[in-house]
Amino acid sequence: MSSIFKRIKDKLADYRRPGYYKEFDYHWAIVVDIDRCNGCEACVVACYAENNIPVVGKKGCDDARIFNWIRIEKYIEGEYPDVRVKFIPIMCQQCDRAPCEIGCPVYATYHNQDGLNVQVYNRCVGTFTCATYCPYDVRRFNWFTYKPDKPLDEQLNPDVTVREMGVMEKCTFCIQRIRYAKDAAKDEERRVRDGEIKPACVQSCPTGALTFGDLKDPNSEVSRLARSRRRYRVFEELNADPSVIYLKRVMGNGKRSHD
Amino acid sequence: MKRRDFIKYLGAGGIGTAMGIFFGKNTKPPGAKLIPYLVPPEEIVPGVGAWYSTLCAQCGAGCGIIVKVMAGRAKKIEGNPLHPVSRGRLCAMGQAAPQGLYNPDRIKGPLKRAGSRGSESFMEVSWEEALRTLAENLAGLKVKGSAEGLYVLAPPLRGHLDALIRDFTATFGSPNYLPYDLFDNRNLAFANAVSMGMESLPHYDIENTRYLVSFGADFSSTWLSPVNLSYGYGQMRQGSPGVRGTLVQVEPRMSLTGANADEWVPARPGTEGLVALAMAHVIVAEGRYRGREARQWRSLLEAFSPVEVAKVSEVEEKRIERLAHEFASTRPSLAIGGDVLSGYTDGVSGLVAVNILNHVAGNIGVKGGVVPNPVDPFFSAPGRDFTRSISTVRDAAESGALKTLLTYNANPLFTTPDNLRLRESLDKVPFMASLSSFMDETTAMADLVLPVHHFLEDWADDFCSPSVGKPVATIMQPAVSPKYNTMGAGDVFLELARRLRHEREKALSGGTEILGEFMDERFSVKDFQEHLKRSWRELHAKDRRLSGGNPTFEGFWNRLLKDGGWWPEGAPMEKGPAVRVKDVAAYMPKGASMFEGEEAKHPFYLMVYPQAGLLDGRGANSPWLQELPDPMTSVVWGSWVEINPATAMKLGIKEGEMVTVESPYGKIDAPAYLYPGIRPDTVAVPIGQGHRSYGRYAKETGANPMDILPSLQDKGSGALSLNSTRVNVSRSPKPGWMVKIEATKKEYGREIVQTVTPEEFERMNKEAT
Amino acid sequence: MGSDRTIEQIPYEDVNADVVRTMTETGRLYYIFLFLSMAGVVVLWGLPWAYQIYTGQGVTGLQTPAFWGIYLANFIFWIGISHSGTLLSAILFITQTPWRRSIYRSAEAMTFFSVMTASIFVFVHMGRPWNFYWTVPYPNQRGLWLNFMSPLMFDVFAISTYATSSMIFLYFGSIPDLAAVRDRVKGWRKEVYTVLSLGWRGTDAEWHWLTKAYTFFAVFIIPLAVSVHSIVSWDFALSKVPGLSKTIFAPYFVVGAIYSGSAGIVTLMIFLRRGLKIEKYITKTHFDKLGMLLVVMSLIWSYINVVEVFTGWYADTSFETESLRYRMFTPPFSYMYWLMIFTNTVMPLFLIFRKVRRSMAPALIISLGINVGMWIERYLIIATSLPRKFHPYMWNDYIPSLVEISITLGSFCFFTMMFLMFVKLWPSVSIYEVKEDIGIPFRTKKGHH
Amino acid sequence: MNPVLLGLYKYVDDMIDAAGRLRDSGYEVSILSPIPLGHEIEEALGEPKNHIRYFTFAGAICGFFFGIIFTLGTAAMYVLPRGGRPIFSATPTLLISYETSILIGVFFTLIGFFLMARLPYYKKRVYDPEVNVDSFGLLVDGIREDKYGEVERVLKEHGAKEVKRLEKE
Repeated sequence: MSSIFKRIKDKLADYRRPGYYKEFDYHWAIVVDIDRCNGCEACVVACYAENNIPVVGKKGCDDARIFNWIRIEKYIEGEYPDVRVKFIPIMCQQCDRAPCEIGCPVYATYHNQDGLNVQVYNRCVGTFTCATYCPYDVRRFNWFTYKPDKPLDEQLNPDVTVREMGVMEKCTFCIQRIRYAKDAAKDEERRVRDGEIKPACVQSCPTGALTFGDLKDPNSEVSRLARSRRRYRVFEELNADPSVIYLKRVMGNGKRSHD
Repeated sequence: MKRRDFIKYLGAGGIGTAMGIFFGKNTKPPGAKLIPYLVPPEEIVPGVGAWYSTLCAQCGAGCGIIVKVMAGRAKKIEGNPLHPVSRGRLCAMGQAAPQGLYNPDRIKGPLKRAGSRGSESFMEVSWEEALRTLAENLAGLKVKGSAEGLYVLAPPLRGHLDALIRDFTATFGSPNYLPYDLFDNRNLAFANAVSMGMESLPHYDIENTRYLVSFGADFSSTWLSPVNLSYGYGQMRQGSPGVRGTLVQVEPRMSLTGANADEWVPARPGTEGLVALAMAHVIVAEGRYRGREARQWRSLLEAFSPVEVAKVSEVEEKRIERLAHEFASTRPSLAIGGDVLSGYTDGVSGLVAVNILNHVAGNIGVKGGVVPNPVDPFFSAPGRDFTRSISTVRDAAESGALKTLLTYNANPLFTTPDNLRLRESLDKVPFMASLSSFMDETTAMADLVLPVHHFLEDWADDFCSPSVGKPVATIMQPAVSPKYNTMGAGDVFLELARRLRHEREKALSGGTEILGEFMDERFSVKDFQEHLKRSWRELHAKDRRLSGGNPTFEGFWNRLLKDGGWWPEGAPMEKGPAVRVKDVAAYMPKGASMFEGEEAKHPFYLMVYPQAGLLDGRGANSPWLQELPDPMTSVVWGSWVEINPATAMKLGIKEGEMVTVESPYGKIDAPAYLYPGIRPDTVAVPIGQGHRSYGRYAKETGANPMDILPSLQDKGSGALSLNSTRVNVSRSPKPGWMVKIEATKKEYGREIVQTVTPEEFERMNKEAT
Repeated sequence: MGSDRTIEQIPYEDVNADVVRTMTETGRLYYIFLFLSMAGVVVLWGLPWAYQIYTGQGVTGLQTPAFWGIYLANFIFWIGISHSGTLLSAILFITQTPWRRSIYRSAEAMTFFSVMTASIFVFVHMGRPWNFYWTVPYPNQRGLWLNFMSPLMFDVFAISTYATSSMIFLYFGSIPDLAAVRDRVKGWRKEVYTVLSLGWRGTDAEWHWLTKAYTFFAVFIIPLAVSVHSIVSWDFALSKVPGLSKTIFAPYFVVGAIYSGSAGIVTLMIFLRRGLKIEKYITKTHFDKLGMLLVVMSLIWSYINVVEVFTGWYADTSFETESLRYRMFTPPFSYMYWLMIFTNTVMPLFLIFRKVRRSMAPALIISLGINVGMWIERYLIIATSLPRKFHPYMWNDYIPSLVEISITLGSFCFFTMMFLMFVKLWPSVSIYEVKEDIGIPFRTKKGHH
Repeated sequence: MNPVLLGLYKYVDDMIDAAGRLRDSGYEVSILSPIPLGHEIEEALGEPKNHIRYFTFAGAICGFFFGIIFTLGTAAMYVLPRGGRPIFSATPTLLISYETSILIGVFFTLIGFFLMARLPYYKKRVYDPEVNVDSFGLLVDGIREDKYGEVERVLKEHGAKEVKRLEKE
């Protein structure tokens, strides 16, 4: 009898724990060293290729419906000649207290055991709530069914779904690659090694600004970088607990040219 | 090569050939998946990609790549992690290569002109007919004794395909094999040749430098080898803990590299070389130069004191001095020059000036400086022929010396200034054949279109230039079987050779012997793949570095295809050549570069530059690259004119409004983009858009600044001077719209991109250690 | 209590006759309006919506940061309008306010129809409306329940409860009148009203249970209505978006809802009394009282509006400042904003004058103005917040497309159509409560208490 | 069955007086009126019980618990963590049960009304359309054969404008 009570008590404790998971299986994270990023946008094209991202054309871009799951934001400060330009790659931040996840009425987005914010295309009914709640503006909506001109569809990646009209989508940290690596690791009865998985953007980055890995492993490259004193997270004050960690750009205050 | 991350190569042997496949370390054991390369691997396990290593031919950098192939289709391109140039990374353009392969506007079979020339009306013909037509035309030339009337125009190729075409042309009896590419760094090669005697481009060791001054070289987007240099840039910034290299960019228009610089020095257009010399002047005058000829250098640089240079360049004297001090005292330091600088009318002088600066600061031949690439007996790019250029073709066409023009993947009609009048000249050419995958402007003029394989379907190799301080040879092998009725470029030349030989036999039977060539066994192989293998067999036999590790050729060949190429593990640093006063004296600038047009009528300097992703316009038919926001302006699907906001306000131009850019040679219309990173007396237009042909995505998108450029060429190098005219800017009544992705340029204090000052960074490092 | 009486002495007989007349006698003008509104529903709503479903949400003006647009503004607007009837009816019932009696029936109908209109907008707004049933909580083969943490789920529950309750409230209060109609009509109507009136006879027991149950309904409806609009405001307030995430939104929305609802009643009553020729029952005294209500609501609404602006301004963060600047000083939104202030804060002040309250033309202008203003308010909340979210790089201006505007107009046609059908099928003035207002006939002049 | 007598009155106080008198005489009296006369009848005939509140209360309680069980139960059946919040979250649970308690409370109240008022009832009953216009009807049942005259007289005495003898079905 007491065992039943204990079970109920344990279950209740589980269900009352914020975020539910005692700990994540892995805690995937990307560390972006903005001081390395030179804004070349190789990551953007890599993402297009890996994730079957549709092209929306000039009109679509004008309507602000471009599908870049990862974008390089550029901000210019100052006037000529003291111009300072800053770049920052913004992809889904895979927040551990994700505002988008609470918004969805049909569980189309939820948190998985790897600390990833997962989007289930099949469940999505298109209420736009997740995209509205997202402070990072990384969610993209299939306004139409976008089809590439034939035969450009032959390069579509079979590991990734092609989304239909009315569905919300976003960066997945290339979950298909994570999946492959985790399966392989499981076959060999080991954990995924550091550096074994590289999402398309991380893989392509010529300057090595992006690093992907498991934050749970204190010896991983991301954990090492995340301990940097330059560490910060975008809009930390919103308390969304993003998994993308940025390292501050080293930059003069723009007065240097005056001396 | 200790890339133990997640991949390794698996060997695979076939009947007569072999191929590389690229698997995840954790999939099934080696040997389970042998895939003969010619058979589309439709039988292989569905859903599991095979990775083939090959060469990226999107630009001339020569990155080694791996291609993920699933069910016989190329899915994804990544950098080859073993390759010393790409180091496993790849730029936007390289990754967009499958968009060329599967482009809906690819030419699907040989075409013969049906309408008038340039009308783009063609009829489909068989390969047999197409090749016969071309062979007969060539035979006709030969018979008439005007074999030198054959001109072959191709991008600067560097491997055995280059050798084959060169041999073919020479054997045919024509000296006119012209490599042409708009951004082929002719000036840089020439300047290095005259000032340092370098035959090949050196490796600029950004990775190890601690103070980099770039005079206009935009290595982040297009200059030389963007992937390799960007890797170096990343390493320079944060590669080793606590050490962060500084980047100073001297250019009138802030390029992507300039945007990343710690300091942007907006010198007046055409005076960057003077700034470099002024820095050299300071170094020499202060006795920091420890090399030979100190006195001579001092007198040579006498005229370029910071005081004088500050007057023309509008860079403060103190600033030049400070930069010179920092440059000389930070070790190692490096100066590079290119793009804008080499585009001036005296671009060679500017680049020589950069070499002088490197020389006096002692940066040549040191780690973190200019690392010379060894001239390898086997694996070096051929030396450049500076005597002939695109104007040679124009002149030959005008004079009627050009009888038959063969172009291979070259599009001079788009990438030369309209003012060169190439179009009119080519109209006079009796016969034009184009080997190209796309109906570009030049191909549209051709009488015969021979569609060649996309590089993902073809065989070739490449000897990388600039290399990375050691020879790098990369193999291009087919990742997928040809999608359309196309032929490999090498195969076309071999087939032509066979047919010409056949023509000869016919001629022999007729009693006349005029076609005695092409009997060489080089031309008698089955196809280009065989040719390539044969050539490598010869190399393997000659070069002990190759045969050392793999005594049998087959083993070596397999290894070659697996790894995607051959390069030695390491190479000793070449001794740096010295810059001699007598060599450079002739190239000292007389002042700021000249610009066409009068200041009163054309008040603005025009800077043109390759748009990231489109390069010289070749990327314009890729939807991905068209939709890739330009890094600096975020404009997509079109071109734009960069104007300083203050200037725009004076002219009453708002962002997005159409403006007319008028030079003495013509005018174009494009929307204005207000860009604080450009001098108020300068406007800039990117090259790459404004195609008249080239498929649905490229056509009628944007404007081509080539339409308004003068056809000036450097006398020494033969390179086109792109930044050579002044323009006037006015509001245009023409309709047009600009689409940019950014909503605003400002951050509104939201601290999205947070920064630390270098001082804080120093402090952080000290605290950390 | 005679001063409370809003209706002059009318014989009981006439009340029955007048109300049944409004249902049975129909002029040509009515059919013209009915046809126009039906045509409007098909052309302005049905066809564009079909086009939108077939082509995709891309035919709207929605884009990347502005994922919510005019559809949600309409949704909130109609939910707000719905607060007129039921809430007013219930509050005034509990407080025993006599002038409620002749207007509450049509006000409740207005509630029901505007909730209907609003809920259709939920489906119009959806990206995949053919999967709408995925948002309904029932055991299913997809093996999924719903995320009750989502404010949208709160909405589903609140609005369906509200729609159900207000429908029951409306029907329940009409049972005696349906019986009265049953007794006076012939043909198919007889049969329909016989079924609808449930066999009502008006015995003392029936009346007893009716009034008791009615009181409970009224007690339930008041907190329900408050919760409905609070919950709708939480759709916004639970996000983190500057301009949407505001703690004041719940009271602001409730007040705004009552305000717009009351104005809606005024507009509707003006048309109703003219259209059905029932000036005897809906008198100037009604407008007098409603006018006073409007002044009070206007003052409360304006106060909250000022508080909202002030707190944002006081916060002095880039986010709040930009969202206020965009709303108040950037055309075209600034025009709309200041128009809203004019119609909702300045114009209702004229209702302080008794003369204005009691004349129809000014009342109509002011009430329409308030409704326009309230619609603008809802529109501005959405259209000026989302396009100015956190990342300046992603900012974009939202401009509704023709499809969206057409569907918006279509929703008004739909509401009009439903209401026109209602007045012919339902006693739009409560017979028995009007009689109560006229007074119970006593031989000895005891009168009311 | 015996027929019943229906007296139609113009004035409420007349009818109430008659009703009081006949009830005191032991007749079954009920009133048919076009408007609710709760207050007046209470004064004359005493206050009837209010049973509906039990229904309402029961409904609200049921609804509340239904809401809690529904929200928490479905969350426990399909454990999908979201937003760093616990699976059992207090705020939405209370909110949903708030709504369900109102919803089910309303339903129970309606059912209570139907049960108590014995509606709907579609068979024919003693009724006169007049009582839904401007007459107040007094329905007297349980009259012995010989007492009809007396009852009719009493009704008339109190001012009934008309007395009808109606058959019960």
